[in-house]
Amino acid sequence: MTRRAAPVLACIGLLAVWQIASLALKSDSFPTALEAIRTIPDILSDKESLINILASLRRMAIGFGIAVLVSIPLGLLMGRSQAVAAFFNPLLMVIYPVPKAALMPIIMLWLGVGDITKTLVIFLGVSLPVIYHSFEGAKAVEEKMVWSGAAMGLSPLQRLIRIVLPAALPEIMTGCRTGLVLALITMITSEMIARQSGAGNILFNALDMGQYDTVYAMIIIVGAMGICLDAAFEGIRARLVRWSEPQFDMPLSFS
Amino acid sequence: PSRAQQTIRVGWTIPAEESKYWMMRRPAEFPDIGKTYNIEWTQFQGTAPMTQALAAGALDCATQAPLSLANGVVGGNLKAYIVAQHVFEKPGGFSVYWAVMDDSPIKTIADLKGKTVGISVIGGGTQGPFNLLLKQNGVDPAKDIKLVEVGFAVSEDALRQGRVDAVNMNQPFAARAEAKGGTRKLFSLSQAMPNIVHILEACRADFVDKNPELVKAYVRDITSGMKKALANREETLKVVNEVLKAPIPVLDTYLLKDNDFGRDPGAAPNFPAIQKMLDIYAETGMLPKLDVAQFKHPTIVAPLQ
Amino acid sequence: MKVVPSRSSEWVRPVTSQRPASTIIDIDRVSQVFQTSTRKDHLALSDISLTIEEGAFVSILGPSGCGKSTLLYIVGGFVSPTSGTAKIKGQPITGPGPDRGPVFQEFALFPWKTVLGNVMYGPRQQGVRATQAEAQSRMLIEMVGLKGYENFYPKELSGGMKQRVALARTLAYHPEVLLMDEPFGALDAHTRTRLQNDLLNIWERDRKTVLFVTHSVDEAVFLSDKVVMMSTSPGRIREVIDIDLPRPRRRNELLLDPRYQKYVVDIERMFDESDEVESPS
Amino acid sequence: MKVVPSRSSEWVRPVTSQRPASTIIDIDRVSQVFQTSTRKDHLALSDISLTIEEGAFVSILGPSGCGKSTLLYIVGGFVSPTSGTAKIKGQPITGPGPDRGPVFQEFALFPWKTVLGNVMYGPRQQGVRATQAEAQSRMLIEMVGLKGYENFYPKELSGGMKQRVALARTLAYHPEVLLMDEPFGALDAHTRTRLQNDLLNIWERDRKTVLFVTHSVDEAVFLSDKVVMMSTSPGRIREVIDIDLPRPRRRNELLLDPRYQKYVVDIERMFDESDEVESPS
Amino acid sequence: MMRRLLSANVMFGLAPIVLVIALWQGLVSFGFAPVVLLPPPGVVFGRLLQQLMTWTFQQEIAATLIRLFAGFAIAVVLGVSLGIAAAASPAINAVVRPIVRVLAPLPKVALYPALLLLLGFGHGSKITLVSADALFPILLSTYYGASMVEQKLIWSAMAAGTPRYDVLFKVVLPAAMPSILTGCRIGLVISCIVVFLAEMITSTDGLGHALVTAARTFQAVDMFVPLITISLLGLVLNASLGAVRSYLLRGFPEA
Ligand SMILES: Nc1ncnc2c1ncn2[C@@H]1O[C@H](COP(=O)(O)OP(=O)(O)OP(=O)(O)O)[C@@H](O)[C@H]1O
Ligand SMILES: Nc1ncnc2c1ncn2[C@@H]1O[C@H](COP(=O)(O)OP(=O)(O)OP(=O)(O)O)[C@@H](O)[C@H]1O
Ligand SMILES: [Mg+2]
Ligand SMILES: [Mg+2]
Repeated sequence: MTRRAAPVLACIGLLAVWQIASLALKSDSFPTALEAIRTIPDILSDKESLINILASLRRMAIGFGIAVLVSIPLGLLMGRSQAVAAFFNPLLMVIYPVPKAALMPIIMLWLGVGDITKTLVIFLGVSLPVIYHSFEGAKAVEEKMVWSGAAMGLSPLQRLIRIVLPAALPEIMTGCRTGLVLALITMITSEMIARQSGAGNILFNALDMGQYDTVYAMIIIVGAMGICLDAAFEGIRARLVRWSEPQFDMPLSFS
Repeated sequence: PSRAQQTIRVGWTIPAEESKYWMMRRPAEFPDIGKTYNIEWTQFQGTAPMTQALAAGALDCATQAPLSLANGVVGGNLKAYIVAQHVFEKPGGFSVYWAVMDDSPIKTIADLKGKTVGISVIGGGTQGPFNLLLKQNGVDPAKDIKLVEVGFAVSEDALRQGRVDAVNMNQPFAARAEAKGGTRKLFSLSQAMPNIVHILEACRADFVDKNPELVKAYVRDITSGMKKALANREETLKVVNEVLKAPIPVLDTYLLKDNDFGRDPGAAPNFPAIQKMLDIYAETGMLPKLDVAQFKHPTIVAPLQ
Repeated sequence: MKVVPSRSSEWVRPVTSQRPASTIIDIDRVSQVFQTSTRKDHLALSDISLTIEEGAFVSILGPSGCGKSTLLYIVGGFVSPTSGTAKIKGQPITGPGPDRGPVFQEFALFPWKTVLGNVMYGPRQQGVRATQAEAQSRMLIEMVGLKGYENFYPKELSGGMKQRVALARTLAYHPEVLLMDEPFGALDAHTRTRLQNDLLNIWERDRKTVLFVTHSVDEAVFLSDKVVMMSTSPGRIREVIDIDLPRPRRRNELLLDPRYQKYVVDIERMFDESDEVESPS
Repeated sequence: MKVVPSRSSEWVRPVTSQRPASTIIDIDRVSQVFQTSTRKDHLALSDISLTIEEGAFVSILGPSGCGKSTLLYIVGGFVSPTSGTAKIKGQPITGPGPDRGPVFQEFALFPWKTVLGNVMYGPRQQGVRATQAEAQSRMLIEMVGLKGYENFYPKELSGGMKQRVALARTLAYHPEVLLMDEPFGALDAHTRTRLQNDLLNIWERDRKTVLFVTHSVDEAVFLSDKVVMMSTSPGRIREVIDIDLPRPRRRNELLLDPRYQKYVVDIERMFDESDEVESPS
Repeated sequence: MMRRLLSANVMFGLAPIVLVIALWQGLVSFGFAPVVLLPPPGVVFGRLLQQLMTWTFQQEIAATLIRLFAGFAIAVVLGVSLGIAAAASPAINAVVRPIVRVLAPLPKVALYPALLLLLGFGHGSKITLVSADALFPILLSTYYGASMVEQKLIWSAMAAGTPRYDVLFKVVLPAAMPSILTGCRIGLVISCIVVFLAEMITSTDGLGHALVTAARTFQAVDMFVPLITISLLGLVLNASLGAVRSYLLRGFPEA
């Protein structure tokens, strides 16, 4: 019972903290939680806003999907082969820290300002954790498990898919979860500089116009999306890696 | 011509391009949009990214500030024509100004020495006239003040919270701050020069040269959009509200009123004023000297009927 | 009784590179050096030479840490020796293959598969049809005494149960050579005896070659044609002893056989003689 | 010889809640149900009652999967039983404590610590000074035959070596009660005998209480005061047998003692009698 | 032999970077990108060397580094301690988990204006933004890593007399270290991106500021100098993290 209620309580608690903080600060650019919540229906009842949000979600889904499909194999390969890791690791470390916003002019040059560019940005955001968690997960797979597979006649590729992938799945799932978080963030921020329809578009326009209740309402909406996606993800995760769950609770509970 | 040629990729930004907002929101009222040509609208944050997009060929026409356009020309090999003008500072109307708190000890520009001053964009369009005014009052903008970048949206709060001693104000934030009270105007850009042009419409020269008829149609629509915006304030408020999502009562406090920027009825660019601004930028060392003539297309320029 | 002491250093190999018709595994002057985290070299196996005939049941006995597992890894093709060569059927061993089936000391079950899934894995991989593979696997699971546990995940099994699943998993895909690393180490005497008999039955029926690491002298003598005794620091072959007992062997008969007893006592004595203190090279 | 059959169901406990002066561990009608991933309940231990006297050496024998490890977890305080109570010195067991030292079947060494670091962990936790803890640990490492391997990490050790480190790690902090889960399972006969003697010496010197899981009837009889025989599906106590042999025991003397032989044969027979097929409840 | 392997790995790692630079040069040489948007690499590296000598540029780097490290350090400390606490205590978990679910996917940049007002235009607001963004990958990895720790390790330590809270530091932390370090690597890259972004949005110094000023005035070469700097920084930081990793994990099979 309390377990069920805890998330709701935490949300209410967060909103309460926010409400009090904004009342204490008395700043126009930091509306109260109530003001923000009151704006949500306005946004959601506006057909155009809904289309915007859906457009963003579609980009996110595509970016996330492609990122997962590309990053997991790459990460696993890096984890199993020293050479592949040595080849890609420095390259990734050179590419990833570069802020995409700064490269916008050049990306625009080849890919325009539309969906492709934004999906690319989401892709880059998601792939980072997925690659590295897959990488480290694959490295930590117990050698003798892979050997068992090899002895059964699995080819290196089959071993990667049928042994390393499932064995590293818990770690990969951690990467995907982080990736999901980053997908939502980049979904919004990818629309900061060049804007077409999108959730980020609504948010940053409101920010530019000083419509702070809309800004925070959008933040609440994104947060809600996060909760939903996260819950869905946890469901999938629980199914996939049930075998890895610890058998007993950590015997450290202080309660 | 193929369909591809019939589409113009246009960049826009908020908050003061009423004629383009009309074209976006009320295309049925224009004879050509959606019929003889299409517009692919992309919104940007500020004019500088649009200059880059123009230079990269990712946009055909876009809203520009004189400084960003000039930067594109000087640094980015951009060749573009100024085809229309959105807003400027009409004498007696609104002029971007620097505000201080009512009880602030800062009374004159000279008092800014040693203070923290906010500006919307460092190196942006307002900085030329701003630097000029400081210099005229014996303040070295590079050494005597601490300049911080404060977007218009937070400028009022930054001032009230004491994060900055003075900050620049723009509409609609100025109207809101004034309604609330407690701040006062220290100086405005109009003291540096009258008729400052804030944003105008520019199109890539190669695009114009290749598709003169298309651009002509576009400029014609901008001209008539400006007319409609000025003629029907009620409807304009609605249009702007749809685009900016700002409540009509807020817009109503300033939009198209005396305390708003000026708009030329024919959206005609004020080339002498632009030249004057380029001169100021040159004077304050932000740009080399430029001649405005290179931005002038012989025929394609608002107003077009 | 015939004890054939053959110190590895004295081992004389035929000059011809042609392997004798019946030799299946041929290990020639193999050494294995591990680098430890402290960047020191550690000699685990030193100059091991050994040939194993096709269809032979060979046990390896030796003190803990003498390199028995390492030797199995080399034959399995999981590790390539630092020096020397290992051949199977005359071909150098370059990697693992379904002809050699390992049962690891640490079981190495697939934690994401149930008992049944683990056992079925090999046959399915070899292209056996699902229904058939399942039927076979269920039989093997029953053989190792785990009927009813088909849908348990490895984490839900006891140590001995995991070991039995590992055994069943390897037997399921019928490798020609079995490489078994203390496969009955975690089992009670009763289960152990039953599985020894089952293993012998399978071996006699299919004439597999078995390389069997164990700590039980008793078990080694009971099962094997040949017992390889190793010594430690570094791991070397001390003796190779042929076990000349009739087959098929019945445990209760054998226990009373004086030859059997003599083998056990002799081997135990040999180990006791060398009361070496281990230390890394 | 005195075999005391005492089926757990017939076990009669004193009515008074006062424990007899010498009882250290008191397990009373303990059952353990595990929930499997398939959401089915699995009865691992059923209605176990057992008392262990202070300073006693008690072995647990039983078929693989009968719940020996689970019983040790309960006494260790790692798992709380589904029903029933376990007490130590009259107090209910609520969690692990340094009075009970486990040696796990799976070793559970700290992978980030070297052999020395693993063994020193306990004494350091008990507040022993570093130099002293190190000296003691080095002695223990030498005792288990790993001198020279002090700076090896667990991953660089063989199975038997890991097991010996686990043993040393637990001995190092002198728990009153030792809970040992097949602590010599992965060792060769020779090392095993040496460690059995070492363990007996420690036990006789410090009068520790030992709860010792093993699969070797021989070992159980040699070491114990009492042998608990368990049966499986679900895990129950079958018999508790007092081993009435003189101490100190010497292995070579004992092997020739007919009482010893009788114990071994009797116990083995008892297991053979119950040729049950295991299946989960 | 080890040394040979190492240098082979370095060669492997340099190859793709050299390829990228060659591609870059190719794009410029063959006119796929105008020089004003994408200056040739030679010019950029030349300018970088020249800039590295100047005091002002060194100061920009210093400003960025201070923010980067401070933000990252805070994220590591908070993320690791919260992650472990949540894994160990059901009570803390019940509170932290839903809050993380809500806060993690929020686009923190949208809160940057509020941060500016709260913390001013100096280091404070930027460091906070960096920590806020780098926190969640580290927290999530720590949490999952800590909740997967082998039970018997914890049991062993507790039986040896380790007090409950101490088990967190003595067992859970080191045992979860592989996962934590993966989270840190992702957090580090995100820190690099975000510190730049923050400096690009509002700043008077730092590499991000250098970049926007150059971008606004179309000084393409000067724009690329900070980008390359952050790239190299990422490479160096990652290499050091790799060294820390192989030291900390020297006992683990995957190291
Ligand atoms: N990765 C490694 N790094 C360093 N040394 C290693 C490594 N693996 C094994 N060794 C060493 O090699 C030697 C042989 O190990 P191996 O596992 O083959 O022994 P074993 O005979 O199987 O012993 P046991 O009977 O205890 O399983 C041991 O001394 C061990 O310390
Ligand atoms: N987490 C779990 N979930 C479900 N069943 C479990 C779990 N842990 C143990 N069991 C079951 O409990 C029973 C007893 O297990 P335990 O490990 O105590 O056996 P054991 O006597 O130690 O056997 P062994 O000698 O093989 O180590 C087994 O049938 C096992 O399948
Ligand atoms: Mg071994
Ligand atoms: Mg057990």
